[in-house]
Amino acid sequence: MSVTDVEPALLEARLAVSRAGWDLDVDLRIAPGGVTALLGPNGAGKSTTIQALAGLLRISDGRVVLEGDVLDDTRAGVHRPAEERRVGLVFQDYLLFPHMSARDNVAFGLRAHGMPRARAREAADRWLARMDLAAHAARRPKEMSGGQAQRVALARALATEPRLLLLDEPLAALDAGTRMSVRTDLRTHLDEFSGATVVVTHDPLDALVLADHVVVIEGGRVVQAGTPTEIARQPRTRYVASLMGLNLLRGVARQSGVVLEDGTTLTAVDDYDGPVFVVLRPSAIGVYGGQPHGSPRNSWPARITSVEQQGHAVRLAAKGPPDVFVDVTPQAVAELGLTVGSSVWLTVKATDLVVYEC
Amino acid sequence: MSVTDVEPALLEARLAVSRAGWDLDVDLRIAPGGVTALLGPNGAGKSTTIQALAGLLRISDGRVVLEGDVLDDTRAGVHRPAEERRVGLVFQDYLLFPHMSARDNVAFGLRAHGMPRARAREAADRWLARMDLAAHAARRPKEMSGGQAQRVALARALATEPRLLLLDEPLAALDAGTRMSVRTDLRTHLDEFSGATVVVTHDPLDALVLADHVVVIEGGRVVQAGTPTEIARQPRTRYVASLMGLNLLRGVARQSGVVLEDGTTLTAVDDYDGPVFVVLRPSAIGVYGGQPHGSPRNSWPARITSVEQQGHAVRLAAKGPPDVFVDVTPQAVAELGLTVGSSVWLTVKATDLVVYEC
Amino acid sequence: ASSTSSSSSALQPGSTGVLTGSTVVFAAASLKPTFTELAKQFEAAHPGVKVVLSFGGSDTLAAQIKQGAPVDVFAAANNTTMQTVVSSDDAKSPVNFAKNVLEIAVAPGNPNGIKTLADVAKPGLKLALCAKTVPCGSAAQKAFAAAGIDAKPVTYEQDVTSVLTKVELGEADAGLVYRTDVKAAAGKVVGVDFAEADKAVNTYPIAQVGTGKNPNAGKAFEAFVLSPSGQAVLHAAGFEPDA
Amino acid sequence: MTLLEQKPLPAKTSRPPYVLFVLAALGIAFLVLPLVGLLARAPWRSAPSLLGRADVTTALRLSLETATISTAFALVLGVPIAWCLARTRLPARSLLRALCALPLVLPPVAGGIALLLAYGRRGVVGEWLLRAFGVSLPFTTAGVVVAETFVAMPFLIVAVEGALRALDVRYDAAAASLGASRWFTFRHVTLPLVAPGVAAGAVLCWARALGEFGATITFAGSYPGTTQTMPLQVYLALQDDPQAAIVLSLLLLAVSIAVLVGLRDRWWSR
Amino acid sequence: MTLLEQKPLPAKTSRPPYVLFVLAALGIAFLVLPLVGLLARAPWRSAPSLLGRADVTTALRLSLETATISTAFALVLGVPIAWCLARTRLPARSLLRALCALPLVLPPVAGGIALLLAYGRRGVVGEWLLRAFGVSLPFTTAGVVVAETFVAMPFLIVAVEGALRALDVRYDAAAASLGASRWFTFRHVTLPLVAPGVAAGAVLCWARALGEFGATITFAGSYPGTTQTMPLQVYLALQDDPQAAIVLSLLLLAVSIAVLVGLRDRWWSR
Ligand SMILES: Nc1ncnc2c1ncn2[C@@H]1O[C@H](COP(=O)(O)OP(=O)(O)OP(=O)(O)O)[C@@H](O)[C@H]1O
Ligand SMILES: Nc1ncnc2c1ncn2[C@@H]1O[C@H](COP(=O)(O)OP(=O)(O)OP(=O)(O)O)[C@@H](O)[C@H]1O
Ligand SMILES: [Mg+2]
Ligand SMILES: [Mg+2]
Repeated sequence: MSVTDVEPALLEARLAVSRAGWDLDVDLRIAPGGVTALLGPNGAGKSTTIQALAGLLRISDGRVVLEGDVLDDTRAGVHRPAEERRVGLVFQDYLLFPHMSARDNVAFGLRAHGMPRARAREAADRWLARMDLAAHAARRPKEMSGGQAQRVALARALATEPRLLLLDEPLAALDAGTRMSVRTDLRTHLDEFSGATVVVTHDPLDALVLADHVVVIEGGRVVQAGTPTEIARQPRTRYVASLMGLNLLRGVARQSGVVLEDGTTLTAVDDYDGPVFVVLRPSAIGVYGGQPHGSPRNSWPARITSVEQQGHAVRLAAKGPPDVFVDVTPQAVAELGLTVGSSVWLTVKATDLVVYEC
Repeated sequence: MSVTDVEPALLEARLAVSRAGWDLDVDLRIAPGGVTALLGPNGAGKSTTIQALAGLLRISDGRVVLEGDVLDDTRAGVHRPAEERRVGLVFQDYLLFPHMSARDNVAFGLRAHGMPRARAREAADRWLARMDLAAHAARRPKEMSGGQAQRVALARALATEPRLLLLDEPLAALDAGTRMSVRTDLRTHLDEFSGATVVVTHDPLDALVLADHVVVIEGGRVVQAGTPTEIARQPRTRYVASLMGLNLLRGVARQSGVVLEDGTTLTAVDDYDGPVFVVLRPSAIGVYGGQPHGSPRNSWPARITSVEQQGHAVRLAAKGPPDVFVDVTPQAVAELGLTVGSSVWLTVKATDLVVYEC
Repeated sequence: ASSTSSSSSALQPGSTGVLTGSTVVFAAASLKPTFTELAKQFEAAHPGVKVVLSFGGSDTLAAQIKQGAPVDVFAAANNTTMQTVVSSDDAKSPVNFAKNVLEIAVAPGNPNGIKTLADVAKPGLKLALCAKTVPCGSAAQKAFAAAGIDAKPVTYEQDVTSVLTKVELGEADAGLVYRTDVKAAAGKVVGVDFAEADKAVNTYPIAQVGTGKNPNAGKAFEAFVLSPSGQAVLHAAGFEPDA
Repeated sequence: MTLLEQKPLPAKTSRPPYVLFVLAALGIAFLVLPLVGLLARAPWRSAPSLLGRADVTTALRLSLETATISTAFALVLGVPIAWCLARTRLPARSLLRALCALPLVLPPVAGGIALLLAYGRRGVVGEWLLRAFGVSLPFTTAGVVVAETFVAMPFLIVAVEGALRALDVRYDAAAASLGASRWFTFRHVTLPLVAPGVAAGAVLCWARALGEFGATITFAGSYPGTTQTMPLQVYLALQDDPQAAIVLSLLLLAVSIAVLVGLRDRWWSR
Repeated sequence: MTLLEQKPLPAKTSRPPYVLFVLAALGIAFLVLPLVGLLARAPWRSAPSLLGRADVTTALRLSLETATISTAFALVLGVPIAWCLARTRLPARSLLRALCALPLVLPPVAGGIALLLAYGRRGVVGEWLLRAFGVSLPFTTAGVVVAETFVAMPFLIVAVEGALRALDVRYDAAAASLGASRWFTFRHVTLPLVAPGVAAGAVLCWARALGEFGATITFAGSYPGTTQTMPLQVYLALQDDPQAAIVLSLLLLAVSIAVLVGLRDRWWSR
């Protein structure tokens, strides 16, 4: 865990939830004012984690402590209801109250805390203005577009000044322009009130930009946690690697090189012994029509299984072993006549392999 | 429009919808087998367009012709109901039938067309398997994660073999891995049945990768349409430019250079006369602590208004005039001590300006 | 009383010989105990016949007859109702077969010491009466008029059973009901006779109805009601013969 | 490829769901014909004089007042019951639910007797009411309200519970995450969202209370001005003047049509 | 910054909504006490012999059968009516809706008379039925079903319309985009989604039909075995043996509790 122990944690949680054929068991530690991104494939348990933290789902085992308050402790039988937690939540499907205008949706939390209607509405209007929604304050959720609804949901959660703010894919429906300003606003706001935020996102860019701590969940377990840079540089699962656009291979480092799980051997410059991860940048892999005779120490035959245009590059999926993604220029595709089914040779320089311990 | 007139259009539509304080008026022309991306800021009218095409919203004026069938024609009083159009739709919030399992959701359309239950279920199971959801076939929507639900919605729409498939942000809730495979599947599938797809997406990458034609809508109007490359190279609105990560400025080309709307002048190498757009890549802009004396022909003082880490680069927002975004390395930030409020000089080479007619 | 002779030909039991099938008898709800017994005896005497009894408010039954309900015999709780059926040509020549006399029903032990009709008009006493539009109500009005008493009831009930229920459950301290009702209540209320009761006698007419499918059996049943054994059953329940 | 294995799906030509329209038309005819029958047979000549009679207007006013007050009581007590049944894990919940529906099944006269046993002078609660406050419900207008509430409240409970069950509970979760107490959430989220269901229940309840006869006459008796509501007057009129009864019924119907048409479109349309 | 202008919001300490619990408890007590009263007064000694009587079991069977058949009819006719009221733009919709609710308001005896005027031997439809098919409804078991359906169907209609209005219409849109006709959508999407509302309506309807008295006795008469349902028997028992009437009422209640508890948890829990 990257949050050092000297820093007092705002939130310390161990959550276990069990469901038919599936269970969740995660540890989280979040520093005050920090933004933690929760990354993971669909069905990994991100929304479940967030709902358990908000108190909307009773954990079957574990303990949640926020700012010293024990919110959940299954041993001691403690379960503080959601409304006492001051934990804000933006739902994946917004859940705006359909019978209220945008303004009243945002004012709801303030009024629930006893603020008079007029003042709550004024505050709501300010929030809506910040979200660029001043013109839509009187609209019902049904009369708003998806992105507008999501911004209202965000404003609604922020308005109550939660100690911990949980956002389930808050930026998914926002357009590029709004996304950036909402994101910046979010940071500004969080910096101010010293709370903390947990953001579920599928966009690795969002995670890297927004978060100062990333927790990766797969199959209900934390598989990796650390700063964005750590995660980006040294992914520990295939999912994380693919998220970062990298190839991740696993093997055992020997003197001769790294013996991969599929039996092939790659030569690397790093000096390790024992189980390791090997990361290959797709753009560092060369493609040749026949067996190459150049400097790269590693080369192997492969078959192209998919060709996809990505921005200005073309991404190939190649079946080895080892199987890798390769980024090439459109010119290379044209010159080599690459299509699905083409047989090629792949090469990579030993210096381009990143190797680190499992 | 980039769809040439020799190619017969699958869909030709002019749609007008008017609402209190807002109206939509767009022309669309979609080639068979093509994928059109509908891009636009929140509230631009993308969902409205798509719903009108699906027949779920009655247009107030216009005409929709699909494969020669007149689906809507307000002059002639024609309005074919949604169920007769064979136009598939994936809703922004999925709208899975909550009382049915994933399998029955997918089988629904087939059964509605008269396929016997058992065969429809088998077909549904194949679709779910392709979406990597075989294990969730018996689950109710409530018991699925957001991403799983979205994939079921996608399978449900695809299963009915629509002539035209409309997808409202179909990839937003999908994780990176699934996204790629669903995207590839989608293309494969569409290539097969010669239908066409309209995808609403906020992710410019999705649009560039998936689509062979992009239509940009702002404020209920088509502001630009063309191939992804055209859109990426020559954005015609600030929104499109920011989507592509570019700076877009507007001005009038004179002999002396381009006189921008804010009054400043930039020197360019292209020879134009009259109103033009100027595109500046954020990474092509240099940042200096004081007034520079080098080769770049254009330089101006500016103040930094935001600093944001983006992957391995840092994006600065700079207030000029002209106002631009600048990408620099973290080293540069450290060396120049760049923070919000810093005064700097910006430079750009005349050869790095892309100028084209308005 | 004057027209009993018209049906005297059917009076001899057994003379009709081959009575079969079922016959439908509509009777006022207050006749339920007696007519159930009468039907049992009649069926015993005529093994081939089944008497189908349908009880209800006299007016409800009359409305049904006017709508063509298949009925052989109608026994009503008052002449007015019977008259509506006769005037619509659904029934012929009604005969009075019994009369009923009002009593004051009070709780067992008569806690309020009610002796005369005047006692029920005492202030503070909760008196329940039938509504003026139903027979027991109009009878009560006649009795009060005869006694020159201005009664102040707390309620005008829709039928005599409701009055009885109120007294039984102690909601009302007294109520004007028929002697037969007091008898049927079997000790849960007691009856107090009063002098003016003679002025408010209610007669029960019976008649053949044209809509029925078994007029012969119907005729025989009517005759049985009017026969001495029939009258004995009625008398045992508290009815008096319509002399 | 999955799709190549199957024949292309046929294009649908959809028609409006005639079955539904036909059945609905049949149903409406079934309900409306008897009312037409009443209208056809009504003695229109004598109607005006009848409607001007003081006892008729008194009974009508009494009916409207008691039905409205009963509906108010039923709302205050019944909506919380429905909420508890739909949203809490009470023990023996389904038994409780069935108990609440029982007044529906009880023949109204039996219901009146049951009320007397509980709230009459000698009833468990009634005796205590009398001793403690000198209040006796039978033969009073309050008694009419009690009888009508007893008979009509279950309609409200069942309708509101149905509406609550159809509502997404996650709205409650959203409100809780914003710090709203359950009571605040109930007032500001749950109740407004089930408003159509509550309105439906209130209409049912009001209508049932307005037509209530058996329990009212048994529990509260029938005295002009205090407890004699329209249905009692209709019943009594049937005894001696069936034509008048028809007119009175039609009057009751006309008034309630006016109220229902007036209220419901305002309440229901959102 | 917006937030610095306002004091930090106070932390909430939320309690369960006692108001709701207290009101619900009061309401349940109000409804249940009369039943307790009935139970306390019932002559338990004589009950077994009464319940074994052939006429009692016959009446009970008849009641259950007719109530169930009536509910089935009400479902077949009433659900389409509710759908039309909630989902189409019929002209004069709110008038139609009020008309459908009228049998609720009509005092049951007046309802019976209205039924006679329409479906009786001399009624508009009844005369035609008789001439064309030789069918006469009054005084038959079919007549009981007609009377019960007439009185009880409005409950179903109102409950189902409420449920339909609370349902997101966009599910219909989703079904249409998948090529489903409105009829297919109705059967496979709309109906299952409003199932709780339909169940609530059916329960109300069944219970109301089971307790129906006034319209039945007026329209169908009271013949043992054919038209004498339990409520009629309770009414008649009141004439000579009030204790028996209480036992019969309780029997009716017990049977319906059994049915409601048995059915509803299966229907409702999803
Ligand atoms: N039912 C409605 N009534 C009134 N206005 C509406 C309604 N639905 C949408 N609008 C408005 O119409 C405009 C277009 O909405 P639409 O949903 O088409 O936007 P969109 O392009 O899909 O946006 P997003 O990307 O946020 O989903 C918006 O300004 C929205 O507020
Ligand atoms: N109510 C439920 N009952 C049973 N299983 C459920 C329920 N809700 C979710 N699940 C399952 O639990 C797992 C975790 O779901 P969760 O919603 O936490 O995933 P997620 O990480 O948020 O995914 P996504 O990115 O797709 O939203 C999934 O496999 C899902 O199918
Ligand atoms: Mg999720
Ligand atoms: Mg949209």
